[in-house]
Amino acid sequence: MTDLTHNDPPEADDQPTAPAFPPPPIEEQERMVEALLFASAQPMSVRDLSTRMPAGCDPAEALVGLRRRYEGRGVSLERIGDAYAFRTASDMSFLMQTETVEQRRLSRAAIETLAIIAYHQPVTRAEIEEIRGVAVSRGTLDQLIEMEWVRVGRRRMTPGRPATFVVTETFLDHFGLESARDLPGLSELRAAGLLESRPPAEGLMVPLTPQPDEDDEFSGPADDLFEDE
Amino acid sequence: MTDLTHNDPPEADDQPTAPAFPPPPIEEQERMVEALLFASAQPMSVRDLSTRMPAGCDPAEALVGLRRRYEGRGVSLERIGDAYAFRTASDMSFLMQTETVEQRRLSRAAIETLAIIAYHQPVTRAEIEEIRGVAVSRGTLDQLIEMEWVRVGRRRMTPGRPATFVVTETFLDHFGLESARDLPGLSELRAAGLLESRPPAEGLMVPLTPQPDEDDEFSGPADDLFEDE
Amino acid sequence: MAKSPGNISYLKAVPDEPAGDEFDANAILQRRADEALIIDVDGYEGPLDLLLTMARTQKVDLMKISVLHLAEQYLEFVEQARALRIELAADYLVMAAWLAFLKSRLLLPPDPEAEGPSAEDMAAHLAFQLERLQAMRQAAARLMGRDRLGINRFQRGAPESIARKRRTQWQAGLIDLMRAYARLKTKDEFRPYAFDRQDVYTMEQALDRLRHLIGFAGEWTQLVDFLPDGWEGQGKRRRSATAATFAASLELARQGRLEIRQAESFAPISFRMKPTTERK
Repeated sequence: MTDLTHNDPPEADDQPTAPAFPPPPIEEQERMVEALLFASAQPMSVRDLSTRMPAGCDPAEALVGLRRRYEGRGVSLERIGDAYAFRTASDMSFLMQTETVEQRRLSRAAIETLAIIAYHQPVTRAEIEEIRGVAVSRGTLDQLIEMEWVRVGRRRMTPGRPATFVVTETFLDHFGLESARDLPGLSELRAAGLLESRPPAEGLMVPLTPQPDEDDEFSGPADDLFEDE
Repeated sequence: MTDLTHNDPPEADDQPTAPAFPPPPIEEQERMVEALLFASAQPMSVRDLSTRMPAGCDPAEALVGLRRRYEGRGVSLERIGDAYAFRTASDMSFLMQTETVEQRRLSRAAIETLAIIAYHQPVTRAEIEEIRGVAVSRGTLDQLIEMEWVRVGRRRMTPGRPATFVVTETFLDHFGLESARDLPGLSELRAAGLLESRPPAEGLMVPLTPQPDEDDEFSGPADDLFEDE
Repeated sequence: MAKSPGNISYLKAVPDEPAGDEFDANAILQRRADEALIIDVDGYEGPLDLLLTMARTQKVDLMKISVLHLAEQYLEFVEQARALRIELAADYLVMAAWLAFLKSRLLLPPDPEAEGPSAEDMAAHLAFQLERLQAMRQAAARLMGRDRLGINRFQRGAPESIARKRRTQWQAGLIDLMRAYARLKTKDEFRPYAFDRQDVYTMEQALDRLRHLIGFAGEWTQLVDFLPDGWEGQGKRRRSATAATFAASLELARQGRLEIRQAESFAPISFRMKPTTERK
């Protein structure tokens, strides 16, 4: 389009010099801008709009009116760079997502690991593995940490300085416990029929692995839960 | 289109009967409906809307106000069967050359078949053939079904239990119809008796021979013509 | 094909076009149309479509058409086609037979004995069918002329997608926790390794040791002498090693490789290798 010939009023896309017809009233121009912006896949600039509208139109002015009209509505006329587009009002964004809540049971590995941490905290990964008799996958601990039921506690002052794991306040909230000490002890488990009634192994009271540096004579649901930060 | 009633209140099964919080004011609900319908290219039913809105909302009522608000605007809130959608006002089409979607070419047979289904629905294939006086090729119906303008309806409770065909919401949306009752000239055609089920008397049937390339069970003028649902 | 179909005056190329006024041009158009029609009967959607086209040349309300005249037109068309050795599809011929029958019924005085519909009923139904087909064509045209989506009306060009978030809510109650722990503790009872490995001497260890040592014990040797180094003291370790060694000796005795002797209750237990001569 190098040659700007006129005399063809509706087509004079850049220079509306003396259009043959008076431009449509501004309300009509607003309707045009509204329809154009609604149907356009991309934001449109004033220039884009004016090439699409009849000669003599003033899309910039129509935009002002239209923008005012959409103030406080569920959608707003937004300026994006030098172009315009309709967008959902920002306070309506909560409608634009659907959240599906999926109820799932914890895997056996996860619940056992969680139980060990709750009863034995602070407990190292090696200790968890010793009690469960199988390796604990990184994923299981990660999951419990992501759920915010377990967090990393202080490191043990033993060779390798292994991290320990403890349960969190979120855990206590979820299980309706005031502290981890409120976890039912072995005798209560037995009374509840959850343990067979044969003489208990003294396992609960026995240190899992000798911890020469630590005098953690383990005494059931630990006393030293929730070490201070 | 089996059921074109609307004004159904928000579906009871999705809504808690006594919402914990009072529903948002109706102006706010209008904004929500506006945002949701603006965001979606597809029509949304009252039910769709209410599942997305907070409990206790009444999208049907919000729609009434919203529809009024968009009267005479560049986009209008259209009712399409049980659903609603924003569409650009049809008098704005002259601005929309760039948005125009290439339409699939339909054969004369397809267009006639579509009209017959729309005006006579639910209609069996044999009835379509009786009206057109020619066998309907499988491809014609397939094309209409693929375009989602036609779908299979309930079977007729007549010998052979033939399938019926009905038009869809996509059809209504495409042709800008609120319901199949709003088809142009429907009442005149009905008044002229041209949509009546007029059972052809014996020996009166205009003969119809099956197309040789047709594989299916077509058996000439079927005896299950013109059954009322 | 140069053959002219002659004077089939009722056929027109485009069904919807009104007849032209100029005589010459019309005649030429007419002839071309006739040729086109005869050559390509397939252009018509069956005999009913052809009949409708013919009926419209009568230029009257379809409900008032002369079915008799129409039948004659159709039969004339079929004859012409035959004369030109054009093969008509079966349905066109079936229709011709039906119309010939109708024509004869319409021309003859009504037979009061005749069963079935009268000739007038048949004619009326044919007229109805033609009118209905015509009406459906007009309806189709009106439908296609509506403000259509994607042509005259448009949907939102940039729809905003609905984000779908999936949140997993893990279910676990205190009872699950207790059960899990109880399960672990129950398991512990069968798995002595799980705690204090250092003070447990297992039967497997004792068996290994005994199998090795028993070969040297041709004479009765006391159990304590088989205890491994570091386990002969007192307390848990000695008890564990003693128990394991004794259990291992029972196993070897069962296998017939070793003999066990105890003089009286609580007296020391002695083993010796079972003499090979006594083995079977």
